[in-house]
Amino acid sequence: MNEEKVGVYVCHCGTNIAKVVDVVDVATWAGEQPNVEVAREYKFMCSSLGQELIEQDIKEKGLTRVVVASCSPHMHEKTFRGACERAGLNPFLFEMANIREHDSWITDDKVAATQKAKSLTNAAIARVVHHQPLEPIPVEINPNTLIVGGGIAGITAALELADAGNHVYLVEREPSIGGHMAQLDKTFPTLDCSACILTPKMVDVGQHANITLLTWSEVEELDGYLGNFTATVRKKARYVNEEVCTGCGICIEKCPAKVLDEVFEVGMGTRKVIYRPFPQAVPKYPVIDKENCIYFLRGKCKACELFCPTEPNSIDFTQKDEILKLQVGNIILATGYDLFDVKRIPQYGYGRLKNVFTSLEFERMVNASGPTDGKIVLRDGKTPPASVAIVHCVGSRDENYHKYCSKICCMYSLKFAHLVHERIPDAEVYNCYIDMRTPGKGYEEFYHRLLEEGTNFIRGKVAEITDAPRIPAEEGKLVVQVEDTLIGRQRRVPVDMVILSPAMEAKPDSKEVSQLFKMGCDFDGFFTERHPKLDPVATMTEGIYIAGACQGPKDVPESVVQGAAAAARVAGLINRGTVMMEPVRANIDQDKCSGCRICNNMCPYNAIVFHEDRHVSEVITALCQGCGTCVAACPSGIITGAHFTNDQVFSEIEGILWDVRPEKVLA
Amino acid sequence: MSDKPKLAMYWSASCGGCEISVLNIHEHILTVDEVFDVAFFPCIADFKVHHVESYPDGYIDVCLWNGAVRNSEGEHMAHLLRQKSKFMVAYGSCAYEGCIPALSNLTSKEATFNTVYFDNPSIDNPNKVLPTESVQVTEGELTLPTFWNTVKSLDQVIDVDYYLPGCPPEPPQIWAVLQVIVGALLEGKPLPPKGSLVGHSGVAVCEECPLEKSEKTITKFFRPYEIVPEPGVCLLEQGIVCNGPATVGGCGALCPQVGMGCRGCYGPLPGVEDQGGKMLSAIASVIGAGEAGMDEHEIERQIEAVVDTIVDPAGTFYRFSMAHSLLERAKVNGKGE
Amino acid sequence: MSAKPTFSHEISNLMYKSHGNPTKSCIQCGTCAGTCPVAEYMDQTPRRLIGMINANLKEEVLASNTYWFCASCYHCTVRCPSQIDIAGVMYAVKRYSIWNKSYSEDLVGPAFSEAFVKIIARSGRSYEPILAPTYMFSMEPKEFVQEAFNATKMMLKGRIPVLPTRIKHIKNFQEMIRRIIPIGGES
Amino acid sequence: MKKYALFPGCSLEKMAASYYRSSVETTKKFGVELQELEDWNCCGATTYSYIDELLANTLVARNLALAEKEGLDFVAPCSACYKNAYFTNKYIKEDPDLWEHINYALEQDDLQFHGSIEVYHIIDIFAKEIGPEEIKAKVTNPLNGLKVAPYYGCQIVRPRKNGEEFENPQFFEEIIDAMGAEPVDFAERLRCCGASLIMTNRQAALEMVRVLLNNALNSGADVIATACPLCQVNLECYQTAVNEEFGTDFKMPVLYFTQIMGLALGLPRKQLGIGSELVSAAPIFSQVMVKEGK
Amino acid sequence: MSENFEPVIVGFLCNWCSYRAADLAGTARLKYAPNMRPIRVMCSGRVDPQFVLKALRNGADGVMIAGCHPGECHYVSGNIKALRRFVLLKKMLRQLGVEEERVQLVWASASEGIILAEKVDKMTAEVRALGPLNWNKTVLGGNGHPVVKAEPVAEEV
Repeated sequence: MNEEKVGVYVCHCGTNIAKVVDVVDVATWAGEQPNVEVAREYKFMCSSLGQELIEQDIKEKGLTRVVVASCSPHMHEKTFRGACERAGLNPFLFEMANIREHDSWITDDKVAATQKAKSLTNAAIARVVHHQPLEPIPVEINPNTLIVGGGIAGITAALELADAGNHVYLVEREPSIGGHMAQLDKTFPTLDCSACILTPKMVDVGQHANITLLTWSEVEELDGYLGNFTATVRKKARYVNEEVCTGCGICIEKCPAKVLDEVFEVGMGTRKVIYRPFPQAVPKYPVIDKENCIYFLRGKCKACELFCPTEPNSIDFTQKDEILKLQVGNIILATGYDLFDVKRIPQYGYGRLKNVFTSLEFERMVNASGPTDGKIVLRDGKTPPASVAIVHCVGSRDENYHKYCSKICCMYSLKFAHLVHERIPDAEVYNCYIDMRTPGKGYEEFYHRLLEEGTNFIRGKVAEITDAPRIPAEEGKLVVQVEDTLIGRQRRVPVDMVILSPAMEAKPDSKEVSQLFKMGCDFDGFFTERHPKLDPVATMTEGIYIAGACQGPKDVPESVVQGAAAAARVAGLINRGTVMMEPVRANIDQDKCSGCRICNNMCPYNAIVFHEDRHVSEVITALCQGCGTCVAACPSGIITGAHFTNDQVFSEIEGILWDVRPEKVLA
Repeated sequence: MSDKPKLAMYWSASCGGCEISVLNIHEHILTVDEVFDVAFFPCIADFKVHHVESYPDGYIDVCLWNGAVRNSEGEHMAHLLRQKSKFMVAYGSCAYEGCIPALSNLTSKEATFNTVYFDNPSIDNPNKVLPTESVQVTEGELTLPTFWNTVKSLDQVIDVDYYLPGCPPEPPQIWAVLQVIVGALLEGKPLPPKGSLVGHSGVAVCEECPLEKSEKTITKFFRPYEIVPEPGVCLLEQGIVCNGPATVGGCGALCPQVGMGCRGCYGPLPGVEDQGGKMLSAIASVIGAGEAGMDEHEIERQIEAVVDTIVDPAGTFYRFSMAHSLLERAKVNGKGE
Repeated sequence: MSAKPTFSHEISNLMYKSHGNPTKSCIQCGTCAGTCPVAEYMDQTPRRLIGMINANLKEEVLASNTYWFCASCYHCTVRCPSQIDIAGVMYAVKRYSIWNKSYSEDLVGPAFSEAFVKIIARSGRSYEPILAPTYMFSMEPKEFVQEAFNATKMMLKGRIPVLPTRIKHIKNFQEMIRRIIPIGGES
Repeated sequence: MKKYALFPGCSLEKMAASYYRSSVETTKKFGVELQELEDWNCCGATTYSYIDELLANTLVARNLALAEKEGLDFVAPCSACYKNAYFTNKYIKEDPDLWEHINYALEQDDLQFHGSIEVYHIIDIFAKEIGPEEIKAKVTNPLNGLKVAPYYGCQIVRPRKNGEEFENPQFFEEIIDAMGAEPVDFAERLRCCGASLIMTNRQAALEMVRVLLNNALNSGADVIATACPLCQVNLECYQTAVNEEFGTDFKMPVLYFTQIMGLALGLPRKQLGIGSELVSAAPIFSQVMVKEGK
Repeated sequence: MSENFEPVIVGFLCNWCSYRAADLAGTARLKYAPNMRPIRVMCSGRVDPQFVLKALRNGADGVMIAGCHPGECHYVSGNIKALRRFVLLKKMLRQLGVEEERVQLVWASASEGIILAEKVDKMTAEVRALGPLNWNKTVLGGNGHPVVKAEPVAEEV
């Protein structure tokens, strides 16, 4: 029989537990169980008096193990571990039985609840005697930070950290930072010029001594763990030497080849083959689009090289992709979002009906530096529409596409209505919405402003958009067919232009990115935060944070808040220098490993390495996150998962089944 | 008889291979003969039960028991020999953990009889005769032992001092164990603690297996006759179920070396409660189907497609350890009986 | 726990699971009514009818002509963002009203369907010349003339059958129907 | 020769006999045999579902069981029959309880359904089994210049079938294109014709027909191609009523796509049942050179 | 006895999703069957099939394994490994005569307290309908087998 002395403490939690569970009975009964030295019940175990009770018993009665039967360990495990530690007992020699959330709160049956409380308490007692003292693992934090994504969230995070004196690597896939915000004309509800507020921040990033800006680059691999990540970054060849280029733009002017700009201008305009996505781009160096470059295609041209005024010449057709290895302590992902492909809803006619636009196309159109110099015109490039319908919830709030609400569309659809009123005062504007969602400072007021401006609001989800007229008034028009649910009648609204407000959706490669960074991603492809309420920028993987729309639909202010929040979390870790990590880790007995290699591809963190020379596998403790998958897989039973060993769980099973298990006797 | 230590060996539900294995220790058998007097060993010497009954308690120094306990006769003999022996050794897989006979724990006694006496192409039993426990003949009553529903390992019937795994145990291991016993009996050297599993390597069979092993992802399993294994490569990686990783070594990895997956006869590694459960876990872990990010049902469907290629998982993973497994037997017709 | 089932429950219970979400998941967006080719002839739009079902307005729902005017084109069903089988709901309300004989008297739909069902039960196949008179009595004179004119022209083109066809073992067939419900078999 | 069980349904017996004939004749050209399902019964149309869903499914299941007994996949030319058969086949497989009930009833007619067959619409046979490439190869009389409005209607594409396009299908256009004719951009091609309302809500049905005819005319179509006897009758035989009601002057020929296909394949008009229309299809013959075979 | 039979179900709940779902069910005061006795593991991928067998052998009438939804595992794909093991285990348990309803794998995310509660209720009802398992008495027939075998001690010779 085990020599351990266990103290058991059953909590009333006021009446939360005691109302349903007979706590006195549970404590008395627990006192009779093997190894139990003392069993008590108390009103509030988590109170300072309750904790003192434990400390006192450890000191006076020489307890070697402690069990508290109270609430969820997610609530107070830390509290009671602290009490044990203060009394000189290793905190891992403690176990908690959850008789509140899992018991007293889920049933009114007092008998069953008391029985279950005994089971859970007994399981903890049976388990705790097998516990071993464990020490937290100290990890040093590399003060450099990697930020992936140069939209407004990434820019904010980078500036926050860099201003606080920390070095940041900002990696952006496109040739310039700025993200979607750089494409917008105005921001709601204040109607600030998007470029005017964003550009200074982009410039700050470009010039900051603490920021290494890596645009036209992508993270390809990630190794390591909190405090010590190694990121492999591919810096794609720009064919422009950044060391000498002054960004004068003569090469762009002289380049003879033009292509449709599918990225920044969303197909609404063209760009040169050597290009900057937009005039305020940061960095200012252009990039050669190799796929369309006449020189790369046919072996001659080199107009850009010919006209480049720098000495030596900035154009370098021989440039190769560079592979960089970055050593960082923390990572912030701010990879942003994409727009829903509206062609997936054929009844809205996008692609077939030429005057159906997407929101981003309209943004570019109304932008003064956009393809139409800010004029709102039909696809012919000249006719201003006399009537415009704006369709909300395209792909949002729809189980056939995305079930969630994209949150920003109501507001930007209102902004569009305003811009149409502003630029074409006589135009009729229809906003077709399911519900008007305008929570936010100044947002509802903006809605009222639009009501006053005379926008026609139709409450109803648009059923279809057609060019087939039924009556003469519809001829030559786009007809928006919708039920006006406020009057309960189907309406056919003839208009010249339709703007679709598509859902915000996760980047198409978000699943791969989440695997690359070894963290979670939800069904819709948005990255999963550690806790939706209380820990919205951390992820389940320590040292990796998320900010902005890669976590879910968000507008600019929210993205900024998240960028700053993630930066604050990282700065906190950098300040501490060293963090202690939970010692719940796996370990392979090197003498007993047969080298069968079953466990080798179990680990999502690549924490298991195989030593070819000794034919054994080993767990790299710092990489291990303690899930125990390898422990369950090991056919030889020689991988132990600290704090969740087979012994401990087997004892817990026996303990939890105390009332139904067969007698432990030999025949 | 001389005052040499007394050796006994008895068989219960087993194939007889264990007896042969004792004789298969080559010239060392002469040492055995030199050291021991045989007190009971039906396979090699003509002793009767009444001889054993006549011995005083503890007269036999070492009794090697092979075979699972399947019927009342086995149980009776186990108790008798326990009483007469100082050390009771569960010799071989049947005695240790049930072995092949215990596979009938997956079904009922009735079903077993049905297969053995009626439903088998090689059986000619037109009168549907079944063994009965008692039959009257002119000479008097003849009896047969009671046939149990469940096959048990030796330690489920009597107290066992040592376990020697293997089907059968391999000569070097037998000899090593005998040496320890002889050393203890003749020179007073210390014995391993009671209840020890002796005669094995302590590490899984893979340690002794020379085949090249790499990371495993299996998308289809083959039965041995369905595939010619590629030489030199881990059989499990080729989709041949090999229990090596979950089986304690000591055998020298004989089977995998000739292209036959380890059947698991040495039983689980010390500290593992259930060899089948562990092997199942390992095999399932490396199934190459179902990736995160796919539809939940699609994942399940893909995994099921691979699992479907594993024929008879219980029989495969518990080929030797059924009686000693956590569940010991199957529930048949709503119960065990 | 034996609370009286709400009307939306009763309707959902009349539909197979595979028919999509229950009416309770409706977000009242109006896609169904915006889509419906018959919406303007209905006294309630399909969206309103679902709202009324959810509001437990059983009498008003049954008195409506909406569900009888549904053309079963399923366009609402495939577009519904809550994946409610709206056409299926219309069927379910029809069944509810027929079983409870609680439809509006001036509707042609119920009479037509009952006549149709009886013919099938009698011969196993449909036969327009018998079917037609059973509902044509309710038509306006102009429509009646149009219909008769059409029928005559089709007859001349050989497109109207002279004799009804029927299936071989009609007794078995009727027994089969009777195993499901007594309707139809008896008449 | 690939063989299918053809389920004519009540309307193909007489009212749409030309659809029956043209289906059999055109598929034959591609080595596909349509064998009429022995002893079939009415599928219950939409009306049976008004009375009892289980009964409606049982009626359909009887036909499926008959086809299964012959070992043939099931083909329905009528969209309503097809929808009933397709979804009954699907629901039964998804719902073991329903399956059991149905087999209990079928037992009475010495039948059981095992769920081993597929259900096709006749247009699936052309669109998916034969395919536009093969059609193109067999066309001897390409209908150059003929503008055809492909009318899908409701129940070929709806309700939703897994993985199939229901808002923007193209297979009908592809078939018409394969015949050498020109599919017109027919915006209302998926809109309901109102056939099931013609007896019960005439006003609505006639308006629905008007919308369709109007759109077909505006899109420049010479003829509407249908794949359903109810759509055909509704769009064609009620044109006079529509004209009377709305003061319009529609004379839009409405043919089964199999009839048009037959012309492209060079089959004689008579073999395709052309001539029994109430709105003459003659204008289209003057437009296309029709080389008729024997 | 079987009239008032209340099944005992051992639940293995992953720390991040289903344990939190159970916490949430409690916090929301949802009332559901108290028959499931939870054991916390870090990940459903930690559930060794031996745990399931051990629980059945030790008197449980059923075992529920609960984890995060596929694709949402805190440890990326531990739950997929759990699913792989579960599928094979289910097949083997069928051979051992253990009814399918007695061992179930369910997914419940941290926010799905209601779903977890529903699944516990459903499983409890299903196992209640099956009746007690009581492996030692019913299956082993009270043959007096020891639960704890004289566990062989490792000894290399």
